[in-house]
Amino acid sequence: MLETNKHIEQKDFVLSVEGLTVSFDGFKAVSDLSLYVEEQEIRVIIGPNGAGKTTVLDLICGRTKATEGSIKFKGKELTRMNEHQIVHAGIGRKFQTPSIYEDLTVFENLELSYPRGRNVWGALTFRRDQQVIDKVIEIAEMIFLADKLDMSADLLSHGQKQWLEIGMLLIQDPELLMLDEPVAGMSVSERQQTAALLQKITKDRSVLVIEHDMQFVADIADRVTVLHQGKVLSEGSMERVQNDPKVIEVYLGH
Amino acid sequence: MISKSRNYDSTRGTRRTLLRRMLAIPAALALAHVSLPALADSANSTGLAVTDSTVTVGILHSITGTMAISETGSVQAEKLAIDQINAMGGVLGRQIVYTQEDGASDWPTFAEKAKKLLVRDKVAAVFGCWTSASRKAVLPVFEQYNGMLYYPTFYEGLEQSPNVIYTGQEATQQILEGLDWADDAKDAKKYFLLGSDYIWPRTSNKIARKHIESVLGDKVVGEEYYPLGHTQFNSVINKIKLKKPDVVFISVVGGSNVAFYKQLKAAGIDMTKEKPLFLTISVTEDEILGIGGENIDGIYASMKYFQSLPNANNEAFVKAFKAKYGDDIVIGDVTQAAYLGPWLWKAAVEKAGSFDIDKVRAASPDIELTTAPEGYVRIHDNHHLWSKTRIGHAQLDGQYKVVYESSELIEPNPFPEGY
Amino acid sequence: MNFIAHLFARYQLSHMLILALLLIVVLPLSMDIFRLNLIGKYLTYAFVAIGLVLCWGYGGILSLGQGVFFGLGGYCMAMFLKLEASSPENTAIQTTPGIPDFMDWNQLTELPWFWEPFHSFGFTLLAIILVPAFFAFVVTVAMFKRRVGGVYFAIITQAVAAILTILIIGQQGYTGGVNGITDLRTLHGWDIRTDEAKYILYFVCVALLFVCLFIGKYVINSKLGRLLVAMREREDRVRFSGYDVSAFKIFIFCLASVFSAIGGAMFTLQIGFMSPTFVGIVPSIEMVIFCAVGGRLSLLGAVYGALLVNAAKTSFSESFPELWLFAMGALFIGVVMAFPNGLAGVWTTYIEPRLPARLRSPVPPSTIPAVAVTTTAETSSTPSANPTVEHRHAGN
Amino acid sequence: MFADYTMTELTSIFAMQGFAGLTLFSVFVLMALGLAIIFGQMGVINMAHGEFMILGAYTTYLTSNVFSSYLPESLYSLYFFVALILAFLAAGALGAFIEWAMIRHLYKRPLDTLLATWGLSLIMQQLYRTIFGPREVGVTLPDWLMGSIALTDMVEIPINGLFVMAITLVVAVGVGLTMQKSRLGKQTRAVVQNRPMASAVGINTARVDRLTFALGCGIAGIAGAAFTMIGSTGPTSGQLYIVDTFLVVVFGGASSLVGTIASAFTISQAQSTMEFFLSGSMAKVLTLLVVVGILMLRPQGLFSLKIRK
Repeated sequence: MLETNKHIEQKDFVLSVEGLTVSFDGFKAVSDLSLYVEEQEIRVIIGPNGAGKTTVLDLICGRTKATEGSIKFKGKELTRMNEHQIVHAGIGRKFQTPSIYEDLTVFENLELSYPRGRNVWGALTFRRDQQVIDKVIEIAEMIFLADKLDMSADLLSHGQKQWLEIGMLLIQDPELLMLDEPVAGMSVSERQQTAALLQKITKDRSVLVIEHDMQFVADIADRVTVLHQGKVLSEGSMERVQNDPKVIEVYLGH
Repeated sequence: MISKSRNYDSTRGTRRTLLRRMLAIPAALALAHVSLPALADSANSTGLAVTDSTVTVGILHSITGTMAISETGSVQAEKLAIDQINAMGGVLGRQIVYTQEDGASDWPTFAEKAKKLLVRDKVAAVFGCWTSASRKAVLPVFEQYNGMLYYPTFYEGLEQSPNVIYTGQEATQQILEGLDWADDAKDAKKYFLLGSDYIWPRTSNKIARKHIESVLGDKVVGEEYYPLGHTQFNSVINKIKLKKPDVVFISVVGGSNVAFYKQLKAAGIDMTKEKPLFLTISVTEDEILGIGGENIDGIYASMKYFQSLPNANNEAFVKAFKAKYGDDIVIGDVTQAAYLGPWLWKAAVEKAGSFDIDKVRAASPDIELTTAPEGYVRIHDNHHLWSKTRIGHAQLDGQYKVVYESSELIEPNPFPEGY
Repeated sequence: MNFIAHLFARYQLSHMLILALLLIVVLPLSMDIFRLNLIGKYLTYAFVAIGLVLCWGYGGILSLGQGVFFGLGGYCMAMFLKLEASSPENTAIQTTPGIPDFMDWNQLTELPWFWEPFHSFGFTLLAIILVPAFFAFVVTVAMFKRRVGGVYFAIITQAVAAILTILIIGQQGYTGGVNGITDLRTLHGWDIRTDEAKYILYFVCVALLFVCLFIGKYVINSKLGRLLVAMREREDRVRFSGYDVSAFKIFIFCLASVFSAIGGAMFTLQIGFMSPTFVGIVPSIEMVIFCAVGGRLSLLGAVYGALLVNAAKTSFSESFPELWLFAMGALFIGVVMAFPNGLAGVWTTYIEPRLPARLRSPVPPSTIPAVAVTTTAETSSTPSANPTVEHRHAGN
Repeated sequence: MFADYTMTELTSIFAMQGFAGLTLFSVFVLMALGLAIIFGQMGVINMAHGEFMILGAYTTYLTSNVFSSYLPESLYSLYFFVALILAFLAAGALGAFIEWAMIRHLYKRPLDTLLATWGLSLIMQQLYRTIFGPREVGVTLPDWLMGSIALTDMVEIPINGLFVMAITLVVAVGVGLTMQKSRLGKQTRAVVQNRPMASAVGINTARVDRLTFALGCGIAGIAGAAFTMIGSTGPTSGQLYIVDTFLVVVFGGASSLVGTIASAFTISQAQSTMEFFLSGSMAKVLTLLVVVGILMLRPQGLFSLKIRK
């Protein structure tokens, strides 16, 4: 099935990863991996610990440099770009543990992520005008933090910090959103709210999610990719993947 | 000996400072200048820190920081001289009181403290500085506020200020005699020049090279400089072995000395064999204390003073110094020169009959000191001292034995023609 | 009125006014020119300390080589003044009249090419800004692009300081060597050694200091300031918000080095010489301590820090020179361990909350921007006015 | 520059120069090992490292005085070995105390340890000055350390150089074994890699920190004792070493002891070769420039594993 996909016009894919390999002192964390994400698709990557899931995200967003292979985003080669250039191209990345600015307020966190004045001169002359304020409030409402705008970010609960980070990505309006375990450490109600949030925000963008929570995966995924030892083990709908004997072997075999 | 232009320079300096004083001091004081100098109230009305019973002077050396190693001896000598003068009844009937400031081995601090001594404490004279850099830093201060500095260190010359009396030797006095001696007595033909990397060694070696090549007709086979504080000299020792000079002429200073001589000895060079002969212009008895007599035994030094100088003045001086600071203390060239400072000042003040800076300056040339530990010195018109140069031979006990002494007093020549 | 209130809050104008009152009125009236000149000298270090607040306190970039930039600025100014002092008439006695005396001693017979442009005062002023900025750029661009930071950066700046010191001392024919460039006299014929000149230079120094303070405040208040705070704790996040982190670091470091250079140039003017002792490691680290004592997050604190430490140094070393190093060492250790935010931290956490309300700074420390969103969209606070922010940083 | 010399002379000079490079190498290794442990393993920057070295040097000086004043002359030739051990103990003990009083409060703020230890170095310098006086002290060496072994007419190998090398070898092997095999070494590495986990499996991390710091300082003490053979001993002598030492450690790739040794070898050979062909000052500048340049391009140093971040 992968083979046939490859010959379909590549323009349909927002992201196409081909032959991606990275090795750390001989250990291949990701090996000859290929992955294609369509527009407005929610793709979930699952796999046992050490399968290379986070490394794949790191490679796409430029945090780790690939040893071999190519990553094309809307036809642009990402492997030679810096992190901020990749962000400018339209990719947003959320980390596994909430990565927010704890010394700043929720408002400032969102404001800093607002995609304007991103070079030195722009940052010096940036003004907090009505447009910025409106956008911040809009996003804050979306991530359930409208009443906490003036709170220092380190006072938020763990789940709220996860939301804030998602909000910081949303305000950039990326075409591809990459989320690393967005519901880890959340309560049940927070988890449901997050699922609803994800459904809402994926209307006009593609999303790449790493997640362990199978219920959550089933709730949101269009398609699922299973990684094992740096390689794609299986790919397809949740149902198909769940019934793949290779997957069962890996997850339950030992 | 001094060329016309130098004379012009020194008078111009005096006129400039005089002019400044005229502006700065009320006319009443100018009148006081003509009254009888020995009168107490005239001495007290110079605007300096002089009372009926005391006169205040400044001592300005580093007692902290890297230079404290070198400057401690000078401070001790100056205090000893002041004590002795006070015991003899002081200067113009006044006891000398000193204000001591720490230059902290930092040139801007020297400038700041010099200014403080002159402007706020209004001291009648300052005994101080050690490195050329600190002297250069304070020089504009002394010229601007018309103070008098007695500077003890042997130095590179190229300077002559109306506000400084240089009690150490300038480069030509120290160097030329030593090289002549090496050429004459030791029949040296090939020289290797080695120094720390700053102005004094570079200027000294410049003069030395000129003298070796043009006057003696000998050859310089190498010239090397290492950063101040450098501690690894094996490479240069190898170069010396390769070039086989007859004389290694050394102006390495500070902690580097210790490393250099220890490594020299360890490299199997026996300095007592004089192949090559080591001639230093920077290692006094003070430095040997840190190097260790056994590591430097056999080298020669060209200076004006050694602790072992056999004369009555010096024996009394060494005795007094040890009585004050303990039997283990050693006295080097600069320490002795620092000791001369207060005495030369006292003589000038008494000749002028006033503490007034301009009068002291005017009285300074031709002041002579027959009681100097080094024998006899006289102040030249150019504010440097006429002095003899001696060659000392380092002994195991850390003392130098004087093996040669220039027959005449050597005229100071801070701006040597042709060098 | 609102606008003025806004300015007051945004630039902590009341605190600035107190400092201005102190520097422009109180000190000149209460001190003679000797002491005031000393204060002027301390203030030149304050320029460096302000720069360090920006790049170390806010940017998290600790430089142990700020003396390099202080020296570069100072040397640029000194070269101009030295050339003026070395006119052919003044140096007629030299072998080659018209070149600085130390060049003549080192047998140079013509002015080196890089000295030539320093005949022009305009060029000199430009050089004071551009030379350090360019040098800072060259030093940092490779390192920040490769994400060298923290300790490594500190050690490398230290090595740079060592290299430059050895070079200046070694190339004495071109630089004046260990003595530095001394005996500077006039600026365009105006004698800088007179008391009147010292007064004027002092006020110029104070004025420039306030210019730098306002620039610093502006930067901190701008989004760039918040980005620096953000970078200090979550560099990756900033990068993944689409910012080129290295560009910001390079900018703030260059700005800090330019401030240092201005300080250096003012030092040369007020003290009358420049020497390699400022370029070395020891003074560079001392300047860090001025900043740390004042408070690494407070621009004004840095000024007070530089003033207080140096005043203490001067008075201590006049009475107990031996004790001074003990006191200085204890100060380092004490400030770092007990008061990581220095005097400014002590002020905002202990003193200010106990003051009557009207004496406090116009923006209460607890005010944070969202108030601005809901009430007047104009007001804002600075990170340094927020004690919780500072306090937390102390634990990081 | 070689035209005037015979082959024999040149060969012997190159042999000697090689030996000079090796001596410098030993000196660098001795300076850097203690720092590499403290900085590489603990992330603490000890700016007072030079002062700990000088403590070792002063300990040697005192030991030499005690031996010459109170003990029979026959024992004097052995004093240096006693001094080495005492220097290690003195510097190590002070190090343990400093860790307890100061460093342990600052583990989370590496840049602040730098400032605090700088303050410490000022205090130690002034203490030395108050106790031993501002002048350098001369440390008398036993006679057997002073001479040289003449291999040929020209080639003479300094005994103290050999002795420094021997000490370096012993210390380096000792440190290597300690870090690889001993309980402390294993615990240290465990703590470096994962502090909470190490603590969870029952390692007393506070004790490990203290011992590691003390070990680093103790090695500095040995280095200081060894340097009395080739350098000066004064209150400010320690400062001379600090920049070189840090560069050696950083150039080697801070966390690797092998890297430190390799980097000491590279820098010392480069410097000693350049010293022979250029003037001393320029050789120093060039060496530093090259090291800084390489560090700018390869910030992780010579030896470091490429790891997942």
